[in-house]
Amino acid sequence: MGLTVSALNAAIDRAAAAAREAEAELNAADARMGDGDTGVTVRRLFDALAGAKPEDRDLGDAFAALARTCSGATGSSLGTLVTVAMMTLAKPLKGKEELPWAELSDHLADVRDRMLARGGAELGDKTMVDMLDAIVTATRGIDDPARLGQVAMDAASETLAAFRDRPNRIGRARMFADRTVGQDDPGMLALHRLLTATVATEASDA
Amino acid sequence: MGLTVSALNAAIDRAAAAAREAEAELNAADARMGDGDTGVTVRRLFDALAGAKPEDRDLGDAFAALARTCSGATGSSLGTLVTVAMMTLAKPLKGKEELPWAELSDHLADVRDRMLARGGAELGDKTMVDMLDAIVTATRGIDDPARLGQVAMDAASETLAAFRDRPNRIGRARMFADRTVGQDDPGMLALHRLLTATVATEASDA
Amino acid sequence: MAKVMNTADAYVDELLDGLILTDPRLTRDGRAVTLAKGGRDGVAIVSGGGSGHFPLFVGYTAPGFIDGCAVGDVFAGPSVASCEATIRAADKGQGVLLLYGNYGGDRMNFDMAAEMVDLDGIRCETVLGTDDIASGSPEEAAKRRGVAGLVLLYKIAGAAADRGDDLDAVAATTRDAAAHTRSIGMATSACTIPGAAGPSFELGKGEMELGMGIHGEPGIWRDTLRSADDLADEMIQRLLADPVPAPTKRVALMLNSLGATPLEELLILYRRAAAKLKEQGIDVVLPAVGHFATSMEMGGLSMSMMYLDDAREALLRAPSDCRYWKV
Amino acid sequence: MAKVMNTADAYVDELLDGLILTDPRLTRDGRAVTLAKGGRDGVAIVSGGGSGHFPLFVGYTAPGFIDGCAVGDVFAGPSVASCEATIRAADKGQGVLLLYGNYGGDRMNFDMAAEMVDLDGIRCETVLGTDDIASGSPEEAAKRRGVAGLVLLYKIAGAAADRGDDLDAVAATTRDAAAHTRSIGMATSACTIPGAAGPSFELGKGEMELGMGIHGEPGIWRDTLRSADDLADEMIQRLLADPVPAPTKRVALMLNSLGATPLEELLILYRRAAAKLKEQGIDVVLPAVGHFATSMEMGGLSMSMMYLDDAREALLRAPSDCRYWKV
Ligand SMILES: Nc1ncnc2c1ncn2[C@@H]1O[C@H](COP(=O)(O)OP(=O)(O)O)[C@@H](O)[C@H]1O
Ligand SMILES: Nc1ncnc2c1ncn2[C@@H]1O[C@H](COP(=O)(O)OP(=O)(O)O)[C@@H](O)[C@H]1O
Ligand SMILES: [Mg+2]
Ligand SMILES: [Mg+2]
Ligand SMILES: [Mg+2]
Ligand SMILES: [Mg+2]
Repeated sequence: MGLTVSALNAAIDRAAAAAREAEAELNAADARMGDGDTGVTVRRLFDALAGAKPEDRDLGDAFAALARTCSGATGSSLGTLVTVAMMTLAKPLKGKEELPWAELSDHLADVRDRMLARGGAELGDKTMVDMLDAIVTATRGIDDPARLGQVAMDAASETLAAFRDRPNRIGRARMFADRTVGQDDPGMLALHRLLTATVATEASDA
Repeated sequence: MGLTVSALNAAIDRAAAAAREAEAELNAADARMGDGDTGVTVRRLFDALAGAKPEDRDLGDAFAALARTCSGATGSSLGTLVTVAMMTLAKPLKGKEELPWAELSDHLADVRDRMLARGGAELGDKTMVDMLDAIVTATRGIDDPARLGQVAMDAASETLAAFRDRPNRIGRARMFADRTVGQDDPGMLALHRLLTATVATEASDA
Repeated sequence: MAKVMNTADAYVDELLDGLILTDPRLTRDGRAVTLAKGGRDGVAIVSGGGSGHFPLFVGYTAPGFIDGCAVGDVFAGPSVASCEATIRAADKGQGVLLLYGNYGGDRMNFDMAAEMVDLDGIRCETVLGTDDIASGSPEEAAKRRGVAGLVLLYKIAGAAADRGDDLDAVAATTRDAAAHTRSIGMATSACTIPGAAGPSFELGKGEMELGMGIHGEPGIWRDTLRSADDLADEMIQRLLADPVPAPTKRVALMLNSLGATPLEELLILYRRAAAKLKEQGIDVVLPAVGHFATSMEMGGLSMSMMYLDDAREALLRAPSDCRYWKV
Repeated sequence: MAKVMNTADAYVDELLDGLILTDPRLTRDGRAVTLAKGGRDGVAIVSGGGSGHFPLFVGYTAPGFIDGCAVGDVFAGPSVASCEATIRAADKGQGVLLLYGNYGGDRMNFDMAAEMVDLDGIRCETVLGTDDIASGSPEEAAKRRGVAGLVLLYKIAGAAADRGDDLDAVAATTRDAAAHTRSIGMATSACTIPGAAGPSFELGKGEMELGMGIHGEPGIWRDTLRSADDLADEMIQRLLADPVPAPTKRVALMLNSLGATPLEELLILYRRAAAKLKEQGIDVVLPAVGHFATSMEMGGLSMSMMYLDDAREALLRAPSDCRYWKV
């Protein structure tokens, strides 16, 4: 068993619903340190993805299509990092209809590296990439989807808690880093909420 | 006994003090049907007049000087009508050091007519000119300054009450004349407040 | 909203100081501002009005527009003395067109000033901006107030004077243009006069009012949240329904922010307004979208329309050089 | 304050529809707007950024300024796809200068777009607006964000391209101008993103904040009611204290309303700012007072200063034809 396009599509639907639900919460989190739009960004992005779910069975083509949708649907940092993620996954999965769960972590490691290269952040800056990094480490080699989901969620929750009292170090937020102490990074919070919804999907699909 | 420049100067001081006190009330009255500035207009106007009190003993020259001050100090309708009043009084009083109280009404009748000609309002439109008209009529021939003051004040109060439930018929207020029913005209209210202060002056000077 | 100012009483004089510094062509004598350099030789155009509407009125003291402007306190008319000083400074011996909005105080003041300069042989003609259709019924059109449409009249009058028309001709052309100009405004939030404790009226959150005056005078209706398309439709319908002598199928359309409303929202409204006009076979040949006549930080906008014939279109397109006019 | 709009999701597309209608020189392909008529043949200048700052960014798509603009949602960057489409549409075979504000999302998107068009042989150079001194210390100058100073850079880049400079030269000239441009802003009231329940921050009545970002990002201090003179002094002092490579004694000074703050108040502030500069022996040769880069209905203003040498002054004075730029 592994990740297929149909599982991916189900996950996108769940994520889109979760994004709608979390919109206000994420906007509020971003308003405390950024421009207050993380919620609307994520909601619009996943609405667009849900409206253009790939029909192909080829995972690489599916991720390429999702990357195209993302690249036209949003211009926010978070949205563009999601585009980067889709593009990164598209190439190695070209021609494959299924990605074994045990290999997911390695692909996410590539995604993390591309995001850091593109966005210029470093690990520890308190961004969604820190959360992704924790997930990569925690899920390495796990091939049971239910456990993988649980471990990923635990890693996400722990990262959120671990970074809460650290200062943000990128973007405008770094100018008043002190005031970000005690606050969740909106990107991390978004990833956490989406992951929660997505993992539920995978679990029920598994 | 009659009106002299020194009595005039004392009256201006009293009026200026009254204008400062009534500023908020007059602004509020104007806000209900106009642009909300009658109070500040009247306050600035009388501040300017009080700061440029005529030194001349010639009443005509004194009114001419006041007219010049007015003409530079304000551009509001009310202020300009005061300028008109000063100009109207300047000509016939040229060379006189005292105006017998019994003749005041006739001069105010000229003022009223010039104001109507200049402003284009008609009697009954619910403006300060209606109040002036009532004062002219009520004070005709009275030569005791204390009685003259009392009669003028009574006429002013009665006019205010008589017009309160009638609609305004000039300027923007005429567009929603219904809504001006039950409201005092701000210019009338101003004249009433200033007169109250001025009459007190004359009474104590008399 | 905090005002960026020093004292309320210094507001107007200090802003005029700033204006003169940004434009070396202007000179100022108290509240009389004149175009000292780059102006025309013929008929002078003089305007005036209260402050708080910038760039109206004084901002249009520029080549191709007006030669001088008498400046009043915020939302108050210019004083008689400043009207007189402006007329004297602007006159080039060919007479002066007094072109301003139809407000009671302003009329009295300019009339008095005109009588005074007449004694010295300076001839004045008066044309009044009366474009605000919400301030009077068609039967009372002469009593209507002037709003943003006045800017279009400045351009007409200035171009007519620039081409050498004499005073009577400039006045006649401008008067005819005024008869073909209509405006309607709507407000979404109030403004505060410097020094006042608060705004002289309040609109609730999400409320708007159609036909409100530029000083906050009550309008035709107050309602919550209508869509831009709905507003555009009603404004266009009301403008077109108002009779003019000889309506044409070509218009200049000005969408003017009263202050806080962003130009983005004017563009959204413009899109629909132009489409509505097209439905009626009317072309917008001169679109103008910007801050032309404001009420400080008031939210809202006005829509002005001038029916054009070839002559008026040519005058509106004639060269000019005012930094607050670019269409 | 009520927004004049239809739906939040249609806000940007409808305003672009309106924009295209008011300017027949422009064409639009989704969120990519280009100058189809009247543009230059040489190096193309492309910009982009979020909506809600009009006339920044897309309003400067005009002769003498930028050739194309990628348009994002309100306060969000332009998508990668729109950046790519704009670059392709604007390119005339002489390469493209990507000139935009230093925001994380925008950089990522333009970088990705540049990599894509590079595959087809379109060469891009990037210059970032980093003028906001409140968004980073002098040591971190490269991380600073771009605000209204970007408009001055558009003018520099456009004029350099107009005189026929090649891509490397246009980029070098613009980069040098950016190194000589500094801005600081202050806000007096917030704005609301279309569709949001309310503003993402609140300033109390009579409160102001220095250094606040154009999306409402927190500033340097928040205080009640400072006088305009006091503000001008502090802004000028902070701008002058910020190091630039070779400061000159001549500057372009731009006072920009963030939206609701009336130009009257900018002029009051200008008066003092120019006097303060004069005390330091610095002349303002190019004053610009207006709405150049807004945050919808936000109250407040920004002050931008570009140190000029003869070359930069000539470029700023070169002919151009943008209806949102008149100095
Ligand atoms: N350069 C970057 N590298 C990694 N993550 C980033 C970067 N910039 C932003 N993010 C993430 O995106 C989140 C903000 O997303 P969002 O509000 O949608 O974008 P924007 O900052 O464009 O408004 C941040 O909380 C952070 O987690
Ligand atoms: N044309 C006029 N004729 C007579 N009185 C007038 C006229 N216009 C205004 N007024 C008087 O002036 C008052 C308004 O004064 P004010 O608010 O200071 O002037 P403005 O209308 O210029 O704001 C009105 O209430 C009315 O009494
Ligand atoms: Mg954000
Ligand atoms: Mg009034
Ligand atoms: Mg008034
Ligand atoms: Mg954003």
